[in-house]
Order: sequence, then C-alpha cells, then structure tokens
Amino acid sequence: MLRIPCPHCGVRDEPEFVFGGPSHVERPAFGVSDLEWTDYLFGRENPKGVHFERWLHEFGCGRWFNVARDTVTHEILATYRMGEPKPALPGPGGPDALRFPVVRGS
Amino acid sequence: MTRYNAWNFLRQAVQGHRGWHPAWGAAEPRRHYEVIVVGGGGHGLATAYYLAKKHGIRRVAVLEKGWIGGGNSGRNTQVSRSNYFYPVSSSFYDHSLKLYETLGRELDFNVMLSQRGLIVLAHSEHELELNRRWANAIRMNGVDSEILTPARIGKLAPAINLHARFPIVGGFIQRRAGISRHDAVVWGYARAASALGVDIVQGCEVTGFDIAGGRVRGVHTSRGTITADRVVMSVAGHASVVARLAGLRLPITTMALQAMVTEPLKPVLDVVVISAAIHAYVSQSDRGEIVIGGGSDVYNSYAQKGGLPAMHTTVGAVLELFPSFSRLRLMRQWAGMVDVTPDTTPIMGLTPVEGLYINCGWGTGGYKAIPAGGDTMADTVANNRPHPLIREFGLDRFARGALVDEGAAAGVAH
Amino acid sequence: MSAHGPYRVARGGDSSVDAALRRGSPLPFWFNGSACTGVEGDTLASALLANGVRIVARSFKFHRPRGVFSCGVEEPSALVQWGEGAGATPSVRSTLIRLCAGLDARVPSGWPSLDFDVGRVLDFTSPLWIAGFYNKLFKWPGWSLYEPVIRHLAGFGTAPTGADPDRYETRHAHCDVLIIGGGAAGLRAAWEAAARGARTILVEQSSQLGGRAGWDGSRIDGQPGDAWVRGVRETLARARDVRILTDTFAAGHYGHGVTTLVESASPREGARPAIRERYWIVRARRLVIATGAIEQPLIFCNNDRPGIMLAGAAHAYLRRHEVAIGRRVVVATNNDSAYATARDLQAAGVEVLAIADSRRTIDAAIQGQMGKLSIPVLTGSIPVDSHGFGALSGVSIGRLSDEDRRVDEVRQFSCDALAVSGGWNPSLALFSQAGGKLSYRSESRALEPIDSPKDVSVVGAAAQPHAGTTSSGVTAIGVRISPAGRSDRQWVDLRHDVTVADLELAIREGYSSIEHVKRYTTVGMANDQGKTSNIAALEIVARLRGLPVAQLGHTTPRPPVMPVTLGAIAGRAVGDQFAPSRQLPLHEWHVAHGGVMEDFGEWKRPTVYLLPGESRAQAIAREARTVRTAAGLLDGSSLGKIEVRGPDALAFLDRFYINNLTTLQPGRVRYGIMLRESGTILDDGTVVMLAPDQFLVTTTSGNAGRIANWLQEWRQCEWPQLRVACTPVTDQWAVLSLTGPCAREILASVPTDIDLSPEAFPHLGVREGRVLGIPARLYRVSFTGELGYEINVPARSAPAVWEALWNAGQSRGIQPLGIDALMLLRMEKGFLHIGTDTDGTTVPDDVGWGNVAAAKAADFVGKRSLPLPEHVRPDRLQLVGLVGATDLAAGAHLRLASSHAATDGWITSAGRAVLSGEPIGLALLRGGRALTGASVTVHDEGRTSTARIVGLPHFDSRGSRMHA
Amino acid sequence: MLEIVGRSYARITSWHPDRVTVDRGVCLANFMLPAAVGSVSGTSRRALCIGPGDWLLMARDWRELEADGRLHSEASEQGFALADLSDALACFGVRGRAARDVLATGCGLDLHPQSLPPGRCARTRLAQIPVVIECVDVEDELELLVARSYARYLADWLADAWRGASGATR
Ligand SMILES: Cc1cc2nc3c(=O)[nH]c(=O)nc-3n(C[C@H](O)[C@H](O)[C@H](O)COP(=O)(O)OP(=O)(O)OC[C@H]3O[C@@H](n4cnc5c(N)ncnc54)[C@H](O)[C@@H]3O)c2cc1C
Ligand SMILES: NC(=O)c1ccc[n+]([C@@H]2O[C@H](COP(=O)([O-])OP(=O)(O)OC[C@H]3O[C@@H](n4cnc5c(N)ncnc54)[C@H](O)[C@@H]3O)[C@@H](O)[C@H]2O)c1
Ligand SMILES: Cc1cc2nc3c(=O)[nH]c(=O)nc-3n(C[C@H](O)[C@H](O)[C@H](O)COP(=O)(O)O)c2cc1C
Ligand SMILES: [Zn+2]
Repeated sequence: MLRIPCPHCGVRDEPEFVFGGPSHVERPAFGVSDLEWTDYLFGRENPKGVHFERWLHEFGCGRWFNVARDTVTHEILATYRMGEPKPALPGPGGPDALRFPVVRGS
Repeated sequence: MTRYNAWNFLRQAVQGHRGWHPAWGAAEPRRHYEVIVVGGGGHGLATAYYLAKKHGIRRVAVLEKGWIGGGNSGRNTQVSRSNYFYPVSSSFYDHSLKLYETLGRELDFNVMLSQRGLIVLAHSEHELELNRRWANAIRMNGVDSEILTPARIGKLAPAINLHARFPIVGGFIQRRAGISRHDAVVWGYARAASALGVDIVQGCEVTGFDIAGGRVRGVHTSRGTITADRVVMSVAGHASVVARLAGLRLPITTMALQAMVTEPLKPVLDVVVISAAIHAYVSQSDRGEIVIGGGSDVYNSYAQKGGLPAMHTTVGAVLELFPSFSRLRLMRQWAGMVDVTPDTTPIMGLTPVEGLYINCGWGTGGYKAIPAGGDTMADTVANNRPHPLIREFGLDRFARGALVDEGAAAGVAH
Repeated sequence: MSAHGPYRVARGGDSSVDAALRRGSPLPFWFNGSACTGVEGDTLASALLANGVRIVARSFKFHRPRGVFSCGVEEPSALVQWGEGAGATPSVRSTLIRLCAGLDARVPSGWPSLDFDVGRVLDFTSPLWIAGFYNKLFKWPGWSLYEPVIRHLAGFGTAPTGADPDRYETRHAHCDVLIIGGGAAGLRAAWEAAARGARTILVEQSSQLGGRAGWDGSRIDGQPGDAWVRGVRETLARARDVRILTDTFAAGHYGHGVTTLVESASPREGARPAIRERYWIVRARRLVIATGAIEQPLIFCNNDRPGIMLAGAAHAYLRRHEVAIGRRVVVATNNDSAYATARDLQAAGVEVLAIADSRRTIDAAIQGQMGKLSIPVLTGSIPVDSHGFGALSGVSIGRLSDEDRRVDEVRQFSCDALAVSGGWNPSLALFSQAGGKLSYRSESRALEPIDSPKDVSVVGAAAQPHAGTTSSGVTAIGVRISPAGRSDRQWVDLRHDVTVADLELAIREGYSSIEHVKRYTTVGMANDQGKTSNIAALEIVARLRGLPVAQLGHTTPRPPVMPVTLGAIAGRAVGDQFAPSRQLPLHEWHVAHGGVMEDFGEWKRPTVYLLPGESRAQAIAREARTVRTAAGLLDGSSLGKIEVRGPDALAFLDRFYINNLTTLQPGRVRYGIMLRESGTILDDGTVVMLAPDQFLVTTTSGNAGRIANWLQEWRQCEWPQLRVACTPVTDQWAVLSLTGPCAREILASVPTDIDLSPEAFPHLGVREGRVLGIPARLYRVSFTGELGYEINVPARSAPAVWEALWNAGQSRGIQPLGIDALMLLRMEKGFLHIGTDTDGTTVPDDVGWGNVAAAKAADFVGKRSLPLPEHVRPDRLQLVGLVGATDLAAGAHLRLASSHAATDGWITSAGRAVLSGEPIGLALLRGGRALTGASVTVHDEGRTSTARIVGLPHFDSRGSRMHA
Repeated sequence: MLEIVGRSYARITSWHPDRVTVDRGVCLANFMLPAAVGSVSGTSRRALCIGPGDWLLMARDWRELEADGRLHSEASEQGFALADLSDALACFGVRGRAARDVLATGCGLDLHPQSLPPGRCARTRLAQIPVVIECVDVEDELELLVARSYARYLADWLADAWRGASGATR
C-alpha cells in the first residue's frame, strides 16, 4: 500500500488519493495536427523508473499535487505542489531515464 | 520428439521416465535469424510456432530475458472467452477460442481446456440492460451466449449469494468459455516450436535495436548482438520500455494486476463467475484452489506485486458473491505487469520502423488471445501486412481516433 | 505413563521448562470420530501424539499414511477439518489448534478409514502420477472427459455451506517499531525499543512469548531462558505505548512500511468468540524481523512415514507438552541442534538408540556428552530408508562415502520414531517482501539475508539460523540428502507428494529454471508453500544441473506467510457494510409509500412505488400516465450539485461545456454536455446562473464525485490563474421535482412568494424565494417533457415541503414518481440518459448535438478531438427513435435490410408510449439519422421482429407542454 | 456515540489562485481562519482548516455563525466563497476510552493522541467514506462530520464497531 506524503496533510494511505496520470504534460494549442493531438491524448512515457505524476487528495485537503515515484520500487522520491517545477533527483533512474530521444509512433 | 500419448507414457513409466527428452532445446543464440521474437510469453512463443508451422519460416529465435512464461502468461487467471462486444474483437477472440479447442492435440500437449462456462453477473436493472446489449452483440457475432435469470445462476453456481449488497438480478453465460492451464499453453507452444527448429533462448534480454535507414537490422542483447531480417516485439508489460529502444512512444500504461488463490478444496464451483460492477472474477482450478482476480492498481507499476487496497476490494467483492468462502484461506497472492491501452484493445501489426512488428496492449485479457495472437502475428510478419483479423488493431488507429473501446462498451476486460 | 495419553512422560529435563501444560484438567475431544483425551495447553497434534495416534493423514496423490511432522506453521501433513455446515473450516493445521473440550476434528481423506485407505493402491502405480502426467495424457477424446475425475481426486477438505457465522474485524495501527516474532531476539528488540520510548508493537504467532528460549533450556544473560522471558515480559507490560500481540501472525508486507497481522481468538468450548480474527494493518517506521528459523528435513527413501518428525518438534513436544514421540527413537541430523533432543528424550526415559550425523566430525564436547549418556553417535551417516507398512517400525542408516555420493555399511535399527534435523532455514518471507534480498549460503545450507532495506533489520535465528545451536568449531552443516535409494520414494514436498524423481524428470525435460521446476512439479506450491521443501528442492536441482545452489536464485516468498482467512481480510466490509449507502432526505417516506428502493451507485432510490396487487410494469405505466395527465412528485435529491463562485466562474464553466454559456443570464438555467478530452461524452446536467459570479452546476447522480474532481483537476492543474471556487453542496439541497400539467396549480396552492405565472417564471427560469416560509430555489426545468419545477430546499426542510406539495396535489391526482417511470417519460421525450443512450465512445454529433458543439467558437475540453477522422464518419452510430411492431427491449440489436455487418446498432432505451401504449424506443444505429422512415430488423436472444426508424422525440416535438 | 444536532455549518473556500495556499490566517467576521491544514480555532463557534484556503465553520446556530450577515459580506469582499452546509452535514460525537480504537477499525489515519490532540482535526477516510474527525476538548472526545446522506450508514457502522469493541478476540 502506498503511503503518500501530501504536501498539505502529511503522509496518508493510498485509498485517500486518486491517481491522475503523468504530470508536466502540456496541453497543446488548438491548432496542432491530429498526430500531435492524439499523442497528447494517448501517448505515454510509461517509464520503468521515476515517474512524475499527479494525485488528488480526495479524502483529505482536496488538492492535486505532484509526485515523483519509482515505478519499480514504489519509492516516493518527492512530492510537490501543483505548478512547482520538477525537482532534480539524484541517482540512476532519475531524470536521465527521461532524456531518451522520443520519436513518436504513428 | 517422443510424442505424448498413453502408449509412450506407459512405456516410460515402466522405465522410470528416464527416456523423456527436453521439451524444448536449450539454445545458444546464433548470429543471425530470419525472425527474432522478443519476449517468451505465450504470444511470442505462439508467433514463433506459427511462423515455423504455417509459413515455413524456421530460422526463428524467441529471446526471453528471464524464463519463458515468467511474464503475464504464467501469472494470469486462465480465463478464455470470446464474448466481446464489437465484431472486430469478437471474431478475433472467437478465432482464438476455436484454436484453443484443438490446441492440446495440435501441440501434442494437454493444455487442459475446460469449457465450463462463464457467467457475467448484473447487479442492477441498468446493468442487466447493458448485459442484454452485450449478450445480443455476441450472438450477432455468431458466438454463443444466453441470458440467465437469477434462479438459473443459482443453479449453475449454488454457492452464489443472489441477495448480496448489490443483489444479482441476472446475467448471461457463454458456455464455450472457460479456463485452461496457462503454463501448459506456454510450454506446449515452446515444445512444438522447438520441434520445428525454433531457438528458444532464455536469459537473453534485448537491450537495443539496430535500426538503419528506417529498417530494423537486428537486436542488441545481454548476450551480444544478433542480426535479423524481421523483429517482433511481444513483451507485454515492458512494451513501452522495449518500444522506446526503437524510438517509439506507445499509448500504453503498465499497471500491476493481481491474482490470488485459496488453499485447495474439493470442487465447489463449476463455472467461472465475473462481476464487472464489483470487480471480481472467480473460478476453481483443477487442483482445487479458488482462483480470484479483480481490478488492477490504477497507477503505473513495474513492481510485479499488487497493492493491499486492491486486494481488499477484490476479496470483499468475492465474499459478497460467495459468503460461504469467508472461512477459506488465502494461500498466495501475486501480480503481473499488464500493458493497458486507452481502449482496452490490443496493439498489433506494423510499426513505422520497417521490419519491426508489434504485439502488445493485452492489458488484463491477453491469455485467451494467445493462439490467435500468435497465428495472426505470424501471418502479418510473413506477409508484411496486417492479417485481416487484426486490421483494426494497428498502432495507427489512435491518430485517427479509431479506438475499439471494449471497456467503454462492455465495461469488462479480462 | 499417564492417563492423559500413553505417550505422556513424566516431567522431563530440568525444572525450568515452561510447560504450557497444567496437569489435572483433562479435555475430551474427537478425532475422526474416536474419543480421545488431552489436557489443557495441548495442541491437537500434541494430544494426538500423546494418545499414540500415528497416522493422522493420507497423502495428496498416493494416499500414503502420514503422521505429525512438525510442531508449527510449517506442518505439511497433519491438516484437519472441523466444524459443520456454515461453520466448517477446512485445512486447519493440527499443530496450531489449541485443544478445547469437545473439539471435533476430522481428516477428510482416507476411505474406508484413515488407517486403511484403499486409495493406497495409487501408491503402487506411482510412476503414472509423475510430475506433469496430465500434460502428456488425456488429450483424447478430450480433457473434459477426465477433468471431473481429476478435480475430484484433487483438493482437500470441503467449503462451508453457508454464510460465515463468525465476525471479523479490521484494525489500523501505527508505530515506530514493529517487531515480528516474540522469541528471545524479538523480546530483546522490543525491550530496547521500549527503553527508547518508541511506540512499539511486538507480534508473536503462538500464545506464548519466548520462542524457543521459553522452553529449550537455554540461558540468556546468565538467567534460565524462561525466567528471562518472564522478566522482559513484565518490563514490557509496564511500558507506555508498547503493545504485545500474541496469537497473532504477521501475514505480509506491502511496501511503505505496511505490514498485515492476523490475530486469532482462541477456541472455546461451545461459545463463538466475539471476533474470530482481527486483521491488523500496521504502518511502522521500522520493522524488526525476529521470526526465527524453520527446521528442514533430511531426504531419504520413505522419509514420509508416520513416526518421522523434525527433531526440534520432537524436542518441543517433549518439553512443552511432556509428550514423547516414541518409545524407541533414532535421531538423524546434519547439525548440532538435534543433540539436545536426544539428550532430553533420554532423560525423560525414552530409549535413544543412536544419533546419525551426516558430518564426519562433530564437536568434541557434544561427542563427550553423548558418550556420557551412552547414546551411540554414527558420524558421516545418514538414513537411507525407513520401514513399516503403516507407521514407522525401523530405519536403515548408511555410512556416507565417496564425498557423500554413495553409502556403504547400512545398519538397521528397529524403532518407532525417527527425529530428523536437516538444519535450519530462516523465516524471511516478510523480509523479502519488504525488499530484502536472500541468498543461499553453503555453510548453513540456508537462504540467508544479504541486503537489508533501510528501516528493516533482521535479528536472532532469522539472521543467523545456526548461531544459537552451534557451540564451537564445527559450523558447517552436513549433507541433508541421502545419495542412496530410489528417487521416486524420496519425498521433497510432503504436502504435494513431490519426490526427487519428479525433480529429476523436470530437469531431464528441460524445465530447468527453479521457477519452471516449481510449476512443473508443484514443489512448494501447497498449503505450506514449501516451508520444509523449498531448500531441499534447490539443492537437488543444483546438483542435477551441476551448478552452485546460489546461482539458481530462489522462488518468490509471496504473501501471505501463512494462509489468511478471507473473512479476516474483508473484515466488517461485508453485507450492508460492503459498500457505503446514501439515503435521500425522504427515504422513510418512500419506503412507507411502497417505494422499491434500489441501488444507483451508492444511493438508494425509489424505482417505482407499488400499490397493493400491482405489478411493476403496471405501476410504471400508472406513474408515467399520471405525469402526462396530472402531476408526479419525484425526489431528485441525489443529483450532484456543485456551487461554482468567483469572478471567473463563467469563463471557467464555459471551458467545459459544448454549449456556449457566455450568453447565459442571471436567473436562467441551461442544459449542457461535458466531454472528455477525447471528445466522448462525459456527463450532462444543468448550469444555473444565480448571480454573475455564482453558479450551480448539476451532474448525474452517479457522477457527482467524479465531476467535482474533474472540475478541480482543471482548475488546479491547468488553469490555476482563474479566480473561482467549487464547493460540492449535493447534501445541502433536497430537490423535489414536481412535474405534469397540474404542477403549477399544485405549487401555487402551497404558500410561496414566487410569482409562478408563465410570463414571470418561464421555462428555464430560476427564482429564489420562499416556499412554506422556507428559503427555496426553483428551477423551471423538465426531464419528463411536461411543465416542471425543481424545488430546491435545505435538506432538513424537505419533508415539510414534500408533505405540503403532496397534500396540495391530492385533489389533482398527484402521485409519487419513481425512476423507472421517469426514464420512460424522458425516453419518450427523446432526452438523453448518459450511460444508457451513450457509452464511452459516443461523441456529441452521434446524439444530435454536433451542431451545437460546432457552433461554439471558444475552446472547451474535448473540442480538438471532435474533427478527428473517426468522429466525422457518416456511418457512425447515431441516436434515432424506433417504433416497434411489437414490444422493444433495451439491449436488442438492429440490422438494416441491406447490411452485411454483424450488427448495425442496438436499442438503448425502450418501453411503451405513455398514452398510446405503442412500443417505442431509442437506438444507436449506423448512419441512422439519414434513415428515418426505413425499417430495421430487431434481434433479441435469437428472436427477430421489425421496427420503423423515426425522428426524435416521440412525444410533443414542439415542446409546448414543458413551455406551458 | 451520539448524534449532535442543531448546529449550523458553512464552508469557506478561497477563490484566489494566489491564496489557494494561504500562508497566514485570515479573519472574517470574527472567525480566525487558521492557515495550517488540520488546525482549529475557536471553541463553540469555530473554524476547522480542512485544506489550503478551505475551512469548515460551525456555530450553535446560523445567526451566530453569520454574525448578522457580516460573514457573507466580508467573505465576498475578500475573495472567499461561502456555502451554507447546515443541512449538508451530520455530526457524531464518539466519546470514551475506546473511542479511538473504535475508529481505528475503519480509518487508516494515525489516531494516537500525539497525532490528533485536542484542538486538531483531519479530513480523512472512515468506513470508506469521507469524514472530518475533530478532537474537541479532551483526548477522549472526538467528533465526526459527515455528509448527511451517509449519516444513517455511518451511524450503523459506528454502532456495529462499538459492539465489536466490547468483545476482544480472546
Ligand atoms: C493477474 C493476471 C490475471 C490475468 N487474467 C487473465 C485472464 O483470466 N484471461 C486472459 O485472457 N488474460 C489474463 N491476463 C492477461 C494475460 O496474462 C496477458 O495478456 C498475456 O499473458 C500476455 O502474454 P504475452 O505473451 O504478451 O506477455 P508475457 O507473458 O508477459 O510475455 C512477455 C515476455 O517478454 C519478456 N521480456 C520483457 N522485456 C524483454 C526484453 N527486453 N528482452 C527479452 N524479453 C523481454 C518478459 O520477461 C516476458 O516473459 C491476466 C494477467 C494478469 C497479470
Ligand atoms: N537473541 C538473543 O538474545 C538470544 C540469546 C540467547 C539465545 N538465543 C537463542 O537463539 C534462538 C533464536 O531465537 P529467536 O528469537 O531468533 O527465534 P525463536 O525461534 O525463538 O523465535 C521466533 C519467534 O517468532 C515467531 N514467529 C515466526 N514467524 C512469525 C510471524 N510471521 N508472525 C509472528 N510470529 C512469528 C515464532 O512463533 C517464534 O516464537 C533461540 O534458541 C534462543 O534461545 C537468542
Ligand atoms: C491459475 C493459477 C493457479 C495457481 N495456483 C497456485 C498454487 O496452487 N500454489 C501456489 O503456490 N501458487 C499458485 N499460483 C501462483 C504461482 O505460485 C505464482 O505466484 C505465480 O505464477 C506468479 O509468480 P511469482 O509469484 O513467482 O512471481 C497459481 C497461479 C496461477 C496463475
Ligand atoms: Zn492533503
């Protein structure tokens, strides 16, 4: 069971939260191509390692916030408020894993 | 290969079973193959088998990073059904079920297919209407289905509690659906493929692709570089990780789906029961354990273990359906990493990289698809175009918005 | 010997024994129908041994006789079933059952009897039941022919036949330090934690603290073990914030410091405990694993006979229960720990014939001690066979030679018990689940911890399995597998009847990974999860493959550590408490007036109000007709309601709806549809504009929470700059929906200060005022197609207002309106019901809202997805009306005359027109809007009929009734 | 366990994006709105901070709560949405030495008096539903605030939990 440190309420149990998918995903402008738009809709980084994601503390303060979590160990490396930038994370599996060049499938 | 039949078995029994041969050869990878299949799960092995069997392509290797069947194919709840909503799904899955019906003999390996019937429960009038829509769709697709009254359900599964917190108001059954033995399916395909000359290489992890001029030339592995004319990715939970090695970004989220078994008991449940509304499905294995599955953890996970909350929800739901199971004991729980697509329909076919094919997105329900998945992928690879049954399952459907949303339509996916 | 059983011995050994036993209170019990007697403090297993019951089970495949093999959770053989009917409990380990008077335990195997089981013939055909036999056989004519037989042969015990009469409970807890295992090591850890003032929980699965130190005669800190244990226990009892849980086992570790425990009530004669089991979910900052080690068997021919038992267990039965496992005993070991068993058995008057030790040299002190007791020690020796048809009557001990690859010089001993010790393997399942790594060490022949995660530590025998027992010099553990004899008679997994031959076959056939071996032979997959078989299996497989054992890795010790009752996991979340339920403010009224309360998500709502003697269909028709001709009153309080306030509220809401909201005026309400980003319909509802910066959004009942989260997600994550606040107010406002041609008259006859005239309060108007003196908000909206008022009043005032409307309506024929009739009315009027007439693939154009969405210039959630190629295909499923030749059913499918498709769509809603009785429906039909007037074939469960495609709505297409 | 009736409740939510997390407390109509989530100010007329910029207010009745309309006007002046929840919430008092143990059968929050001392509150999950738990004056006195439609369910749940509390496993 995940125990997630809400930036406002402290550590709480997983069932108090709602998972909201990856964070720091930018919503494209209206004029983008179908390909770019559907990549925003459906494309997923889905990393094995650190995942930046957002959660809602539904049964607590009602706030959405960001979590950096290792998808293999479930270790929570950071939580931070909505709007704050990605923290720099030390160690392997950190931001490096995300620097991979991404070519979109079609 | 010594055939598996009563005569040979008895002969061996008398000789202390000393004369049996390895079910599949332990292969060292060669330098080059016509086709490399990445991933030794059911789909990868079946693809290799049909390539060799139906298309005469025998210089094929299946590269498995661990042991074959160690992925989802060896940790699923064994349910096979073809009661899908959309005709494209239904015809594909029914093809699979039909292949399952003769698979034991085809592979010379008893996969213990038990077509004991599968009941989908409805807990409200609204759900019953959706069930009727679903059951009729299945019939329209030429697949058997039958709407059941609560009384009929009670007869087919006497242990069920019709007066649950969300009472059971009806349901429908697909009688040809059922379970089979997952390990046997994996081993049966491996043995049959190996007998046709396919190399099954365990402990060989693909770490990169050799791509030049938009065409795949081979793979880098933990055991060196191997060249190949064509490569199939069939790695389920690791689809995003492996596809990214080829520069592709997939519409896939990997999640943990758990399952569990009770201590084994004498037969008490003769059908498979699924409740979509309260997220549980239950059957009893031939060894006697009650095999229980439920919803997945809803966040990305490569942990290959499930969370406590999902386990509690599932067990609670099972006891709502079967209160008399309360005193049974949970013996083991485990999880697999399932590759979930936005529309719960698989991704199969060609990729933007020439010679590279993809088979993934099975999510919580690709065990039942193993024979058809292998058959249609082999055909796709051999002819470099999608097999007619999987035309709608291509990776390109997302950009068109042409989702095949089984989850949205039927509300169930296993 | 004693009246409590022929194998009860006089108090043996030194007086420090903390025998659980209080002589003098005999407990009668039943075993397989025969009367026996034990004493308080006995387990079922100890009582059976005391009574000289040797055969306590039949094996799974071969029906071989089996005896008690251990004294704890690892027991592979002595499983029983107790209780009857709904209270039946299968597969209980007799080594864990605390005896109580009247206990009735049965062994559900063995026919005609446990002692004489004809199934034993299977043992003589054992080659037919070799690993994987079912994969090679039974393909002709089909598995279905054999399956029932195999299913019948497999399994053990029977499921209860009714709802569980017992109660279970969940208990959440938090602590600084959680210590698993109440042996010497765990007690010491608890003592240290308590001294630091830490919030501490100590868990012990047995009823007594102390573990082995409590009875094995060892000394701790210069004191006798049991005295030390008492001392620590008392100290802990006085400490603040220390909780000691005995009869509680740790079942699993689930990451993030979360461990589950199962606390069991002890059985009492007759009475059911208030709570049978309590399931603890503990969040701990630190986890201390002090779970000790489990003794491993020796592997040799016929090593499964009743009378062969783990030496540590034999020792425990002697010291804790004063039971001797036999009268003439041989001990066989590969380590020092079994010598204490021999010594104490001898001291208790049991004849110890010899000790075989597979090591060539043993500690001189031990050798000397045995010499003094005149117990012959056969070094470099291992059992090679056992004898007897039922229980044990003798063993053959061979001398190991050729580097343990062969034996020569076999000696026979006639004995009735053999105590074996193959060394100790630490109990590290929890450690592994918590992220710890295990590796096989050849010195200890055990899987030991090599890499502790932070916040987890391992102490005591769990860390060093042989530290307490190996006194000096000789630390290595000898071989545990006999090289002699038929491998198909050497048992590795007693529970699943897996022999060395099965493992050999697996390797021969290429199932060489230890995971394949496990799945092919099922070794370690039984109830005991290989607690006494996994290690031997590893060693055998390594030997067969010619690899070091450590290179094989090991199978995964998954939760639970010991099987957990499903009821305990569910706790009280069963029956009515399985899921929360929400009640309407008028719940009681509905029930009192024949309302059939059904589940709509968490809500209980009246689907229909039955009058005496009326069928459901009749009642629905009656209610619907009343609405068309007079008036109906509906409790719509479960509608989701969200107040949206702030200077940017309108701009915010406009970004969600396909409708243009910017033209909305205060005092007006508008119907709208919300999409997902993918363009499919998410929900619908009304937006009420109360003031320029104050709105009320309604959602469908089931979606209220989801929509509230949805709004918050966009507000907080995407548009943080907007000045807007969303407050859910669903429970604050009751919604009394009065609808029908008489609605205005009825409402007017209740005291109100609101001008109800159509001019002052037109359709889609909003008025605030008082009804019955109660502050109210009235919306003129209609879901039935009739004149309608939604009267929103504070929930506690709802009964008064409802009664007033009800009374006022009596003379005009008012009736309560249930959901089913409402659905019929709205279907007739062609109003959408999200989730019924739409599914997760429906886009606005499919249901006739394409133009509205297209006309809106501003961006809204989902807009960019609408022009995707798939969403503009002309042959999409489109909502149409149907008129049937006969009754239509929702869920029936449709096929067009010229079509080759399997299906061209389906009926989403159906019923009979309220006034004319004509069969009508709504359907999603391929390209349906262009086909008005055409006919379709209706397919329902194999029956076919026809229907005509018509435009929408079926009723009052000019809308004059709701504008009235 | 008893239901506490007759009180009035309101919710105050900031609509200012920059005030979503209010750093210092705010004062509205003599209500001190504390900034820290989980803190409580006042006694019988009090404010519970249940989220950043988000408070539950309660008083003996609406007049006391509203302070003659001052609350409403001051709230909108300062950029807060005020919603009357007097009919939306039910309150249960759970008292006695076993109170925390009873709640711990269905709530994963750390209920130790160190973590939830008098004068603190927490919005959390109890018996699968959202509740606000407040420790009022003394350790043994807890109050639960819950949406009214769940009141019956929660009352039954609590009664059942008490029944269990009287019987230990052994
Ligand atoms: C608990 C659970 C229950 C389920 N229940 C059902 C059910 O009842 N019915 C049903 O139809 N389906 C069910 N499923 C789904 C089903 O198990 C899967 O969809 C199916 O097994 C997928 O098969 P596969 O061959 O694609 O993948 P897998 O069997 O997972 O095989 C993929 C293989 O690829 C290997 N691999 C990964 N990366 C690499 C690499 N870089 N190099 C080499 N090899 C690699 C992996 O080790 C793995 O062996 C369930 C799944 C789970 C987890
Ligand atoms: N550590 C010391 O201070 C010390 C000192 C001197 C001698 N010794 C000796 O070392 C030996 C080992 O002591 P130890 O305490 O490590 O082991 P132990 O076997 O004495 O105790 C382990 C305890 O853990 C319990 N346990 C195991 N799994 C459990 C689970 N999942 N849930 C709950 N309880 C569980 C067992 O019932 C047992 O009581 C003993 O013989 C002892 O006499 C230890
Ligand atoms: C249908 C099915 C039945 C199973 N039955 C048993 C069983 O009887 N005993 C057991 O120990 N494990 C059983 N397992 C679980 C496996 O031991 C194992 O947990 C699973 O294959 C996942 O592998 P892992 O736990 O090693 O990761 C079963 C698995 C499946 C899929
Ligand atoms: Zn929070």
